[in-house]
Amino acid sequence: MQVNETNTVNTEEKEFTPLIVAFCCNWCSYAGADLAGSSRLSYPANVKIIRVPCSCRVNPLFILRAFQRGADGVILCGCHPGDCHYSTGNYYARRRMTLLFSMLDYLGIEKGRTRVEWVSAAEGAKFSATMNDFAATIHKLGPNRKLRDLRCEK
Amino acid sequence: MQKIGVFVCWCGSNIAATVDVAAVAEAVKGEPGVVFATDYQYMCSEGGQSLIKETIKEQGLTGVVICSCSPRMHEATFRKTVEAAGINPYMLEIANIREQCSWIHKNKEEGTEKAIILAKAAVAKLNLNTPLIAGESRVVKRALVIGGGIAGIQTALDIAEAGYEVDIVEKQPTIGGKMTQIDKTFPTLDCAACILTPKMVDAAQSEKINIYSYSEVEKVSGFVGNFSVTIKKKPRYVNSDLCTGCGACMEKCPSKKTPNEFNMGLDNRTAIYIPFAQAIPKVPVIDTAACLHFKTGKCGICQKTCSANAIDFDQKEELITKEYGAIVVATGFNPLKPTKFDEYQYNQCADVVTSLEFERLMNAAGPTKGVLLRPSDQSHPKKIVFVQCVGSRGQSCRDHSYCSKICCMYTAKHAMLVRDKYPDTDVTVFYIDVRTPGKNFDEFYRRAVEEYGVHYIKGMVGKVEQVDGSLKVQASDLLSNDQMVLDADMVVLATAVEPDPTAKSLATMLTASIDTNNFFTEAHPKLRPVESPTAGVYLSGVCQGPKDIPETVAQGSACAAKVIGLLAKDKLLSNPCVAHSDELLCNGCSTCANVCAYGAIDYVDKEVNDHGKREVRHIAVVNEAVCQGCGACTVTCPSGAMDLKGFANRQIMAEVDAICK
Amino acid sequence: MFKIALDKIDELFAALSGNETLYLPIEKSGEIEFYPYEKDAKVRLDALHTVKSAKDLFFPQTENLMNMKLDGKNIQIEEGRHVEDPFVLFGVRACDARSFDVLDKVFLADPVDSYYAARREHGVIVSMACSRPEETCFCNVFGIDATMPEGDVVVWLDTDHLYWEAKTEKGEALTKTVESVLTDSDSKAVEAQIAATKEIMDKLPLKDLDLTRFTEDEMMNIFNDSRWAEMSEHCLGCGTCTFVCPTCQCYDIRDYDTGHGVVRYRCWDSCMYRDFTRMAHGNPRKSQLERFRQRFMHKLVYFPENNDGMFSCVGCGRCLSKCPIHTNIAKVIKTMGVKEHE
Amino acid sequence: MREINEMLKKKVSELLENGTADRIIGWQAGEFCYDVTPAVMRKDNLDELFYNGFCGANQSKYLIQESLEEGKVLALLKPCDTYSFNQLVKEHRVNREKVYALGIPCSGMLDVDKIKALGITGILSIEDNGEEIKVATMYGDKTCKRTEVLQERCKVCKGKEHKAYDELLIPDEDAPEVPNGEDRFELVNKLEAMTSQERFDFWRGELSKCIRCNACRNVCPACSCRTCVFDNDNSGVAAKSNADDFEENMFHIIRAFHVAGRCTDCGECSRVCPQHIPLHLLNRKFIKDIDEFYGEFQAGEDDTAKGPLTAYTEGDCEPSIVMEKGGEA
Repeated sequence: MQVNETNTVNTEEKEFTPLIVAFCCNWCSYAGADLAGSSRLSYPANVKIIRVPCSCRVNPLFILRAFQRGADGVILCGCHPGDCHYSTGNYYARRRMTLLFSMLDYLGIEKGRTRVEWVSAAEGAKFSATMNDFAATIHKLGPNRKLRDLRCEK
Repeated sequence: MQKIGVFVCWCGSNIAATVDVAAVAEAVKGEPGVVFATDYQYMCSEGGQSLIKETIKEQGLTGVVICSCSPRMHEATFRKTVEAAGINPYMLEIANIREQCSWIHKNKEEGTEKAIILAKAAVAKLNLNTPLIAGESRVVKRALVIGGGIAGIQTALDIAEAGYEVDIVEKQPTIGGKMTQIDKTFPTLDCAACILTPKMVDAAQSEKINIYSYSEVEKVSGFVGNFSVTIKKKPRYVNSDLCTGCGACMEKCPSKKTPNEFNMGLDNRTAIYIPFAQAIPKVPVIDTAACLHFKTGKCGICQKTCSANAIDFDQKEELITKEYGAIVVATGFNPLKPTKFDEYQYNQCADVVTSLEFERLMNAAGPTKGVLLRPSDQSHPKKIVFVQCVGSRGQSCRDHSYCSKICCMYTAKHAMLVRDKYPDTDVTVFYIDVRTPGKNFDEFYRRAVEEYGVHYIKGMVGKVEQVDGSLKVQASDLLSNDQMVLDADMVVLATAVEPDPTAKSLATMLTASIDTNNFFTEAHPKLRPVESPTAGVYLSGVCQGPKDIPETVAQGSACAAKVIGLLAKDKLLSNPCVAHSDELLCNGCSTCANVCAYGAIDYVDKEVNDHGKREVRHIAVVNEAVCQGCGACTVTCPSGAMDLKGFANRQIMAEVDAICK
Repeated sequence: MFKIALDKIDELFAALSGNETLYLPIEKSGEIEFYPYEKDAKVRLDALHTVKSAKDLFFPQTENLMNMKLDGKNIQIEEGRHVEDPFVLFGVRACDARSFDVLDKVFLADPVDSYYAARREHGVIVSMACSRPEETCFCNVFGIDATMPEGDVVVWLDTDHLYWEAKTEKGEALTKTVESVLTDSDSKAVEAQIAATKEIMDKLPLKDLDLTRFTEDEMMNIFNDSRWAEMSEHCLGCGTCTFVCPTCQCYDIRDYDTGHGVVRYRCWDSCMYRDFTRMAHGNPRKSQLERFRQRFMHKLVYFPENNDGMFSCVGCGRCLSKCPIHTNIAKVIKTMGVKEHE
Repeated sequence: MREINEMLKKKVSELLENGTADRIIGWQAGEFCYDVTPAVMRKDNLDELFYNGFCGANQSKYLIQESLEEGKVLALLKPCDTYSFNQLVKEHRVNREKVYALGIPCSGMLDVDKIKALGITGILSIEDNGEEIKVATMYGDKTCKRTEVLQERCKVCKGKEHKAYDELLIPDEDAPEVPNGEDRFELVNKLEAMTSQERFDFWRGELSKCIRCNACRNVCPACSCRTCVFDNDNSGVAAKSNADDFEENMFHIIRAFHVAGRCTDCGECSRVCPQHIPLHLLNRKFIKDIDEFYGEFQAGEDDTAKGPLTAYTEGDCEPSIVMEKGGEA
């Protein structure tokens, strides 16, 4: 490998840009993200959205997997309680995530790395604000070191 | 292995300005499965779609990724496109690089990098897609309307008009509902009976409409297009086929002391009775709690009187099971009974009445033949106080938090009618707010105040007391901040609208959802106001929330339109992105069924072949026509037997992996 | 023979870990395993057994074989071995020391397992004689002398001293590196200890387990013995016995997709697992009875049959204390050691 | 204990004689006094039936398979086993009709590893005298306090009441007293009070010992899947070893999550762990959270109640409650 001056910067010292995975339910939050887009309300590009039919589709395994693969934060967005397209899905998601997040905290994983937000299809501004805030929180927490798989690091 | 084509849309400059589309196409070429990648100005245009179709054929693609606007925008379009070129419409994935990328990022490098990752995630998912085929099911061309009030009647008439059979199930002995008890309607003050009874007659005479009065829904199974409903016909003890409705039995009945429900208990009826003159069907029913024959076994006068031999004391409850394509809930409401509101002395003072009781007192067919008389001493009240929002808009446990919507208007109507008929009567209305949104509503209210001299006081009634046969009303005027005590001869309480008490159990039977107030929940508050979240179950009238008559009728008709739309189909295509249980992995624990909002999961004993070992297992089977594809079951299933087609565990994990690379 | 006072033993460990990694029984989070020595580590030479056996050092539970790097559609293959580092394995008991012979039969036979072979080559074994066996011990049944273990160096511990004797060239070489901290010693104390230990060994409850029936001739009789059914009936099918066993040598080779490549690694497998040796058509051993029987037939009949009578059990007793339902090889030997209906 | 042993033998033989059941899952003595093995017995080998302070194993999971076989099986259920039994019946994993449940009393089970941890090795026999345990060893006679060597779950005993049975060997009220219940959340509380880093270090220390032997999973009555996700190559998470720290965490997080709301806190996972990882503290964390967030719930209390993860209320707390609770970050 050729080494020149610009290449010798230690990757560790590089500005940390967190990788954030956002699971969004198709009916509210994904539409809310679309609205944020059509309203040109920006949020960091390192937030990547995965569309799921409902927040209740999100298995704790998916969240752990994101961390395993190097995500620094995972956020789950769904319809507001009471507004679920499937009427009750987000109520189950709420309990599951509450318990999962509590367990991660119990295991000593930084609690800020996971979040649930309810974002309706009309709340483009909230979507954008939420993502900005979450990205800032994760930035402050720094890279995820406690819940990642060393094999997946480049 | 898939052969995937990736098409990156410029969307003019919408995407191309912040995403280097050519770079995206280039970057995905190395991804597993990708055999073709290109960019194009407008993928959704005729030209773009032709490009997709031609490439599918030329390259023998098995799947297509389109990097473009949100799938909420054009997923359906592109599904049709790929289907037209001969590949399964579910072998399509869309990477949302407009709303969720180009429109929110300004830096082109950043935008391009993100677009590449989103495209790769879509490719990773598509690599695991399998063709999905929408299931088909037949549609039984008959609708069931539960509740025979104005909402149910309107819906039934409209459906029948379109040529489909409709059954109405009404738990009361007659159809007509609450509107039958109303005297005049606001804001036109036309006679309620005059507009309702012809509709009741139409319903009864329609060849397409079959009325099960004095009947209740006992059991519901099945799913959209294919419901099976068991209806319980309660015994009337009168043979409807023989009865002529002459009423002789009622005249002769010796048991005459039962409070008359139709008149809100303000007078009495006989044990065998027809609720009111225009009842449909005009067939009496025997109230076994009051009937001497049933109580002592001794009477039987009605039987002797009936020249048609219609009285049948041995009649039994009957269960009828029929199939329906659609079910309409039109269970309506009941006014709250203000027994918990001690401050108004409703239980103690006969002259404190509810609005519906007042309605009967003003009605020509009511207990006083339309002459307004105080229930206590049958004298003309000279001073009447109306109290608004009794049980509505409150915070305590005896209150409902919602506005009952119709009270402001009917109170204005009552006040106006009283002042019109008895100009010497002083009428005062205590209100929190007067809410008059509606055509000619505010004009109506202003007429009450300005032309009819009704006193409207913004304030609350704190206490009603009975003193020497008259009532003292303690109240506060919030505008002048005065405390006052008014003399009144009558107090009328505008009690809250409550959903019918059967709503809750019915919702369970239908797996339809209800809100905390027991009103049925609509599928979408704005866009699907007459559908319940359960496919094939529709909502008509006040069961969904407080409404006045015109709104109820409008919703009834809207509901009918939805039902007709469904019944007009010969078969239903279901969303193929539904749950599926792997029979070899299923433990049969039924946890998935516990979280299914649609009752889409059944348990069957099925013989499975587990690597050569045949055995009968108790396992979950998803009814694909009922499943809506939310995925709640998939996460609750510890073994992972339950998965969601189109959003499978592995597919979502592949997206996660691609994003976190 | 050399010796060192126990209160100076850290000097020995420091010397041993000077140039290479020293593994020895260390307690962490309440359990004892062979961990690399570091200052202030809680060394537990008094413990009879580590939870996992010493085989972990030569045949680790998880071991990378190679890495495949993906670049677009190109795959680059790199060796993933980390087996060339020299190390000292200190404190191996006689049973575990014998287990290396068993493993050698498998991994050093043609074709040689180069990963194992490299570790064997680079590892020096310092074994440690037992003086306080437990009721679960029965190494004597397999002809192992717990007071005189195999190894490159053997050490004995008494209350004050550690006695050191090199047994092989490797051992001599290692001794040279630590000579400075050792002093010469006669063997009296060691001999006394050996005699005392032998007396205790004679009282071990399992010392008389009889292996005479486990021969080739009886193979089919034992295989078809109906008592396997009741013995295996409550086996949970977990891998505890296998994973604590010093001689179990089965492994699985798996690929792990890292997102930017594939890691091919091997890891211990257990014949007690339902999916052990599963093939496209299913699993040849469908029931827990078959899997249970396989494990013990292998240890007591098949392995000796193929390896000059060497049993692939060393009597360490780990499975006796770790099996969740206390079924174990001693019970099997007792049951199957006598003919059915006798 | 001896009395109960005799009563039990008599009752069991009566039930097998009169055809109430045709076999029994009982306990068989082992090589030593403590290595008791569960075993199916019939009339002909009933004399091997045995019940002592080392019969801790929760046998309810065996009933999954046993209740599929011909005939009726007699199950001996200690009070705490009945919770698992109910849970399995609720989840249709055990066919209740095929089981005759005989409730047997329990006054706390002993943990031989705890005896050994006291430095008592070379155990030849153990005598349980109620308060004191006498241990004869190859190195002389030793004694220890019974409370010192009780199994962890017995220290937080749920009580002597059987939650399900067809018959009780002796009425619950006449059964011997159970050990005084300590607060089962004590250690969870302690962990919660630590800093995040301390908790992380604690769990890393514990979970890094995991050898992925699956004993915890295979013994767990709630882990009753035909095929576990971690064994299913199509699940995307299957593995046979913990190739990375992450996999140690994931296995135990997911296992605890899958049994959340279903775990009766029977403690078998910790009992069987060859590394003595306090796995029950993961389950208890979920139990404690469920109790606090959604109201007290004891899985297996009956065989009908809806589990907390298959239920909800509109006013449930939000996941952000985690931010407000627990030790500092």
